[in-house]
Amino acid sequence: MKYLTEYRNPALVKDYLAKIHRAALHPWKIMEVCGGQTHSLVKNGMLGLLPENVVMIHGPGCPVCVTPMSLIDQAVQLSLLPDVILCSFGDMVRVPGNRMSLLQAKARGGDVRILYSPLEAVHIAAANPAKQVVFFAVGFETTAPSNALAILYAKKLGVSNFALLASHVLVPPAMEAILDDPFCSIDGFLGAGHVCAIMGLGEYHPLAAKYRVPIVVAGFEPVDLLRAIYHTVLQLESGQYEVENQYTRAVREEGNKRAKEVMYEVFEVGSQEWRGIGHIPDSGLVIKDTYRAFDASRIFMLANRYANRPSACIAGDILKGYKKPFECPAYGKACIPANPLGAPMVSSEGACAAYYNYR
Amino acid sequence: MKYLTEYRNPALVKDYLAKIHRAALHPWKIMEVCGGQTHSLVKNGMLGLLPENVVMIHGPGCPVCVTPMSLIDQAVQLSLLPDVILCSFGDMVRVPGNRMSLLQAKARGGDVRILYSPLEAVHIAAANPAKQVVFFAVGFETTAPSNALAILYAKKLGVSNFALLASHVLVPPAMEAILDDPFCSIDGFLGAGHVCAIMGLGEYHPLAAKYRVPIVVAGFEPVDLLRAIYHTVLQLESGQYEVENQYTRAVREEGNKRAKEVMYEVFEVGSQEWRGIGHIPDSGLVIKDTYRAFDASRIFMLANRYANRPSACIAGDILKGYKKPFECPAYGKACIPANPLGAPMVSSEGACAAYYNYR
Amino acid sequence: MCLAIPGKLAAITSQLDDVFRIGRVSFEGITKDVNLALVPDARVGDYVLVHVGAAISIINAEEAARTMDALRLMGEDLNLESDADE
Amino acid sequence: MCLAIPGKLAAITSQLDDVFRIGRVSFEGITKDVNLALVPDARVGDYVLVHVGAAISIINAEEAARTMDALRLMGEDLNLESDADE
Amino acid sequence: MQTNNQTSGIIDLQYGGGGEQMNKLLDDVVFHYLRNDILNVRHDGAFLDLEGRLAFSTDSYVVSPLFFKGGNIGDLAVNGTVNDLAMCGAVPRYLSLAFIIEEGFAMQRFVDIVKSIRMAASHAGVQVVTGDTKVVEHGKGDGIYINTSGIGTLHARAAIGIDNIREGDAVLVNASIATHGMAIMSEREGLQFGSDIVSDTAPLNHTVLTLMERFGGGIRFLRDATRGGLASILHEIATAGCFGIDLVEERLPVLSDVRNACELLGLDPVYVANEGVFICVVPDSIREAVLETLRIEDPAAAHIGTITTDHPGKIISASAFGGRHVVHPLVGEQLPRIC
Amino acid sequence: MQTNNQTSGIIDLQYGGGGEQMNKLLDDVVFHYLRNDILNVRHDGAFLDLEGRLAFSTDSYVVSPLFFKGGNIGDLAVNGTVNDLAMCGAVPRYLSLAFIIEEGFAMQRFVDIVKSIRMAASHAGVQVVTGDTKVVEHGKGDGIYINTSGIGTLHARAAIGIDNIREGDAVLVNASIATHGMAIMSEREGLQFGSDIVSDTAPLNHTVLTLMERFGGGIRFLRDATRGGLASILHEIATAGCFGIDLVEERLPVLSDVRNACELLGLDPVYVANEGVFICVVPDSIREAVLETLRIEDPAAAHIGTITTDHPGKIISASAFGGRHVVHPLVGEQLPRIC
Ligand code: SF4
Ligand code: SF4
Ligand SMILES: [Mg+2]
Ligand SMILES: [Mg+2]
Ligand SMILES: [Mg+2]
Ligand SMILES: [Mg+2]
Ligand SMILES: [Mg+2]
Ligand SMILES: [Mg+2]
Ligand SMILES: [Mg+2]
Ligand SMILES: [Mg+2]
Ligand SMILES: [Mg+2]
Ligand SMILES: [Mg+2]
Repeated sequence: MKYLTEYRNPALVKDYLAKIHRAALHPWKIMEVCGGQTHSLVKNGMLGLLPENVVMIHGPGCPVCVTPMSLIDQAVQLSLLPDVILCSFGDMVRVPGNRMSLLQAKARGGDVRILYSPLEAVHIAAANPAKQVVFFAVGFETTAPSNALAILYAKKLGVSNFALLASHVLVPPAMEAILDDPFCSIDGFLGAGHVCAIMGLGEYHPLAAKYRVPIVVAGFEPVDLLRAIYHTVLQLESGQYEVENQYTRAVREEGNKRAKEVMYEVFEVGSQEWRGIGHIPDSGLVIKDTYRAFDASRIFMLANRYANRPSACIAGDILKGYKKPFECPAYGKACIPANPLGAPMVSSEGACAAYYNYR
Repeated sequence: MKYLTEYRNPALVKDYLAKIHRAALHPWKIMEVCGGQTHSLVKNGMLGLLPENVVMIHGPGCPVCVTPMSLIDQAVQLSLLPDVILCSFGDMVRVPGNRMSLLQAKARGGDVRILYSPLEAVHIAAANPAKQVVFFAVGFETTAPSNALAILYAKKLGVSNFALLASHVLVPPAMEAILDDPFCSIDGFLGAGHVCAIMGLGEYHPLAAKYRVPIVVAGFEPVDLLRAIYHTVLQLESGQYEVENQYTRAVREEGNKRAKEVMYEVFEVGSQEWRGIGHIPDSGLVIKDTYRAFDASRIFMLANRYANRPSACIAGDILKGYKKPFECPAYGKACIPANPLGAPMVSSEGACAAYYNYR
Repeated sequence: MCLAIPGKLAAITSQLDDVFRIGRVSFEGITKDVNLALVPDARVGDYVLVHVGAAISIINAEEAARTMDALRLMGEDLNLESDADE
Repeated sequence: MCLAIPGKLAAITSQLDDVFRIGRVSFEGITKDVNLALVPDARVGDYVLVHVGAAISIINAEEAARTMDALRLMGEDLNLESDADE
Repeated sequence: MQTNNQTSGIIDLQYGGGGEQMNKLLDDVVFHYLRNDILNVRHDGAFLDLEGRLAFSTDSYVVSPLFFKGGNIGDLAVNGTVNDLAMCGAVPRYLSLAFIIEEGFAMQRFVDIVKSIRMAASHAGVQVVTGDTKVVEHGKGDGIYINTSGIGTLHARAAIGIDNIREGDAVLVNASIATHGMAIMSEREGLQFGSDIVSDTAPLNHTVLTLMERFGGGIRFLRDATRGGLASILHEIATAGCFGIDLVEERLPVLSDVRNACELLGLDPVYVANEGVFICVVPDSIREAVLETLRIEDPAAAHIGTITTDHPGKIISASAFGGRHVVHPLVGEQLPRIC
Repeated sequence: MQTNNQTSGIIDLQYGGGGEQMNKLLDDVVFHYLRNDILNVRHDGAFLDLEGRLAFSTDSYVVSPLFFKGGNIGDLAVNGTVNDLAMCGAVPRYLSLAFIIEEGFAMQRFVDIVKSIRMAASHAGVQVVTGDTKVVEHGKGDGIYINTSGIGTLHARAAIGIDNIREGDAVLVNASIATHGMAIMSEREGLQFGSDIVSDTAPLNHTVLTLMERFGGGIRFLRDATRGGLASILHEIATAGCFGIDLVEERLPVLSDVRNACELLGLDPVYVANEGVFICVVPDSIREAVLETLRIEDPAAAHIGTITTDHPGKIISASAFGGRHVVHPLVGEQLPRIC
């Protein structure tokens, strides 16, 4: 596919690997924030090809993995109501809640539908006027505009039995939380390409300056990733800490203006719980009062009735980059993709699953 | 079983047959009003054992067969509503409506449940509070008290999502309509045993007197039936026209007082359409205004949207006793139990089905 | 119409009020819980006629015995004992 | 996170209003109807990045060409033609 | 199995995906309980060594309720196919076993069913040698459906065929009828009644083997009466050739509680489903000898009728006092007749 | 069929009751389209004459949608069991056929499916010799489920077994992978996309017969990759013995539109279901000769990997630039990866 396959060219991959090997003189820890990038690095076996002194740290960039367990409990609860159709992205349905996952709720009779798009859920609502359709809207800035769009689309079509159970997370506050941590040892960041395609680079300049870390925006293909790693290493070796765009075909300085308008039409910034990390102020998006009629958590007055299960999971340390999955005592033993203890083992973008599945 | 098996004794059957043969000197036409009696006569092969001059005429005594087609259409319509559970006796579900039968509605997704008892439907309603449960309550005086009981029972239990789609028919007005017909050639009647168990004999004395016909109340077993036929023949041969009770173990002169109270608590007498016969004044029972909350036809404002299909069926002539099933041109050809044109071919108590199945 | 079968009231299983009683009726090997609201006089041991889940009549044992006597008399030479007794 | 794939906008298939346009996007053999509300400037022939049923960005063809030129230059000895063209 | 779902005790869609979870289900339940040398090979199919003519039969089992007095869908599925093979005059040898499980089905019930399958197979002397498991979405199944197909080796002396039937032949039944159907009916929603009626699901192959050994081609026709009851099988006979059947109503063996349950619901025992019941057509000359053999297994075995040319295509049942009625084939399913 | 239901065109519960209606359904559709000398006998089972060692296999088909580009559940059900027999090194001969139909299913679609079964059976050279039909209540099925079981005669030269695999053996695939799964996926609710991807469901027995004739025991292992995709089959190999597999990622044949559909949904083709695709393990010495044979049928046939003792139990896939990753077995069903 155009704009995709050419960035997998083996010769270019080898060439960039060689460049990185030559350029990296000191030990560096680089975090890819985005789970999609983790997935690509691991699936393409690139971690084993980087020089030993360039260590990639897998950040909290999988929206499925950071969705709080209490919200999964709520989705499960909703799906089991007789008149609710609970729609979700495929990755979300296996994530364990306190009682069960959505897949298990489905097995118990919950009407759970796996969709490719939140807009599809609006069509399902239109086709099932006697049901309340709830889309379990998780995501980073990339997905938030599309989820917002679903509400606007439902409103436009006069579909009133549609709502979002929303759990949106924002990248810059998470990066800041990680950087603020006194034990933080990350030297540079790969910027999340598709988040930046929406948001632009504006939020990253102050971060790079304040914490003196290079942030190189990267795409998802092997060449994209290696190019960005190479440029991060170049900055680090030369003591720079710029925001640099190495994904120019998709990312503009200003981002996507219309997408941001749509997002802020429906959502506003609020505090958000990250699974494995905890509450981070101003790190999420909540549905505005104007759209409360489309907010499942208000329509249903959801109670959070389950205490979080105590768990051996060290997801927090993994997501903050202190530990690698294989340093978790449960990894590959009590915790495997068929029986995940923590969210990072569930989604194929989760750091633990990416390690387990491709190493 | 006690009170059942002893009335099947072959020696007694033979004895009564001999008595009837001896007693019947003239040609007589005797109508058994009740479909259950038709069923028993045919299934036990007794019609072939009676003397040629004693001809049994099969009356309109199958509540399934006389339920108007428009009501079946309404039941079908209700069953196809997403939030309705339509409960019915087993015999009713195969009866063709104008568009389809309840069994065909079920195949199209209608929630149709076959029950042994209307009281069971109240339990289903209690177990499905989000659904409206409708019991398709057909029947003669025998069944009306039990159907009425279901409403009282629902009220007692505080079950408000239960209703009847009611179609009740009364025997004496039907007998009177048959006797009023100028072509009527019926000499005597077997009284419907279980109708009389409820109603007693009070309504029959004036009928016997006015039309000068003997009415002998009969049970359902071979010995019961032959005994009643024998006594009818005895009356006919001696020119009597009494109401005579030959089912004394179940029928009392005054009937069942409590059952009548319950029936009239919930229902009142009204005009009723009989399939194949037409409207007969004061021949049915309708739900009283006091119990309108349990009346499906009022809850749902049912429209009768289908014109009755034109049909070759001569059910009216059959039910009035003018013709035998085999005199219908469709009998056994276009009209068979697998594809009934008319209701008497559907229920195993219908005159046509009884003939087809057991002859 | 109106299939009704005689069975013996074996026990009262619940009593909602004076009217609504439920009884277990035995049909020789088969039992069924039956609504007794239409037969307030029915007592354990009585035979009742059961129709669509309700007892609609109490079998008059005396009348039944009288009938059977008449039948026995009529068919003295016949063996009528078999099923007549409990 | 945020799997997004580039495809070519082949046709506008419906237009509810100025904002809500639906377009058919082609992924070389595969097509998908995609919401274009987030990319008001997208024209037929443009490549868009598709994520969860919506186009979230228009591929900057000039920038992509520039990148590819740089890559080609860098790997002059390598065969980079294969998949680079439509 | 150390998975979430084992703990939570239900089977979900993941068990049907062809992945790791499915293998665990197979290892921990199916292969665990049903292991034998042939099944253990775990290839796409089983390798068999068989001699001579074969019989091959299939049936799917969709019974509700799944568990009933006297059995469950598991032994039903084994006995059903074993019996169909036996009715061919074959010695049942190997079964295939295919599950269609609705997601949400309790693991424990699945285990119970597989255990019953093991018991029934061992009782019938057959081996489950190949299988398949699918999991379908909630609301697209009914707990579990089972298909079994079976292979048997034809008995050397067997010569069973509807064409062999002759006028005057005796029609025998091996056991009381309608028992299984009423055992099931007693537990159906909306119809429940209390009873001790126990399904008589059973493998018939041992009995049939004895018949073959003793009477060989003397057994002209065999057929087990399942769905549609005795009447359906009799109709097959009556419509296949130029014969009718005279039935003697009072000889039909029906247990008294089964008969009473039929009275209560207004059902006719000849239309009620059976398991473990078969019809056997033999020359009248060996009738008593065959009956004697059948009565070793079940004293209820009876001579219920005679093949006749008087009314071809028709089954006529005569009552004790000489009343005659035609037994027509069942229309659809027999539904309780209430009013 | 002159019944209400034919006119109204849907199958209701009466068709499953074992009565007259069911016989009409069988006569007018099943026996009408599938008639052959053995099936026509209409006994409880089929009588077969077979020589030598046999293979026996079963599968239920629960695919949704029932009709898709390139086929429907009917040919799938025939080809699936034909292929399982072929993978045993057998010549498929006879099939059983069992339907579980949900009431309300359109008669016309049933007829279409039975016609496809006839076509597929004739294409594969097998006969449907025994069958069963059940109708279940609305909401307890998914239109139609089909079970086929099959019997084949083992090829004289066949010696297929996972134990025969040796270090250094070549792992071949006969055709492009993931095609069938993506053809199905393109029509699933909530995922639909436009494409010309056509399922490649096909009988593999003719190809396998050629392999047996030419290479006999040289074909060490055969297995069709269906549910769970290629990865599942490779895992069976890797977990059965003391071997691992080295896969060459770029050699995996995937049609470009299939690959693009996988990109769109975030799926990995090695986990996507196939039909008409099989793995073949052969000594490296005959690799090219076998490939040449496979390529007569499909030029996409490829040498995708090698059996190794370097990493027993593991499948390691290497990319063109030397990146290596472990291919783990699928957990549950592969769900579209969106974010
Ligand atoms: S391996 Fe499992 S338990 Fe350990 S950190 Fe990862 S998800 Fe948590
Ligand atoms: S045979 Fe059929 S068409 Fe004729 S009167 Fe009876 S029900 Fe009507
Ligand atoms: Mg069979
Ligand atoms: Mg069978
Ligand atoms: Mg059979
Ligand atoms: Mg299988
Ligand atoms: Mg029995
Ligand atoms: Mg198989
Ligand atoms: Mg298979
Ligand atoms: Mg296979
Ligand atoms: Mg069958
Ligand atoms: Mg292919």
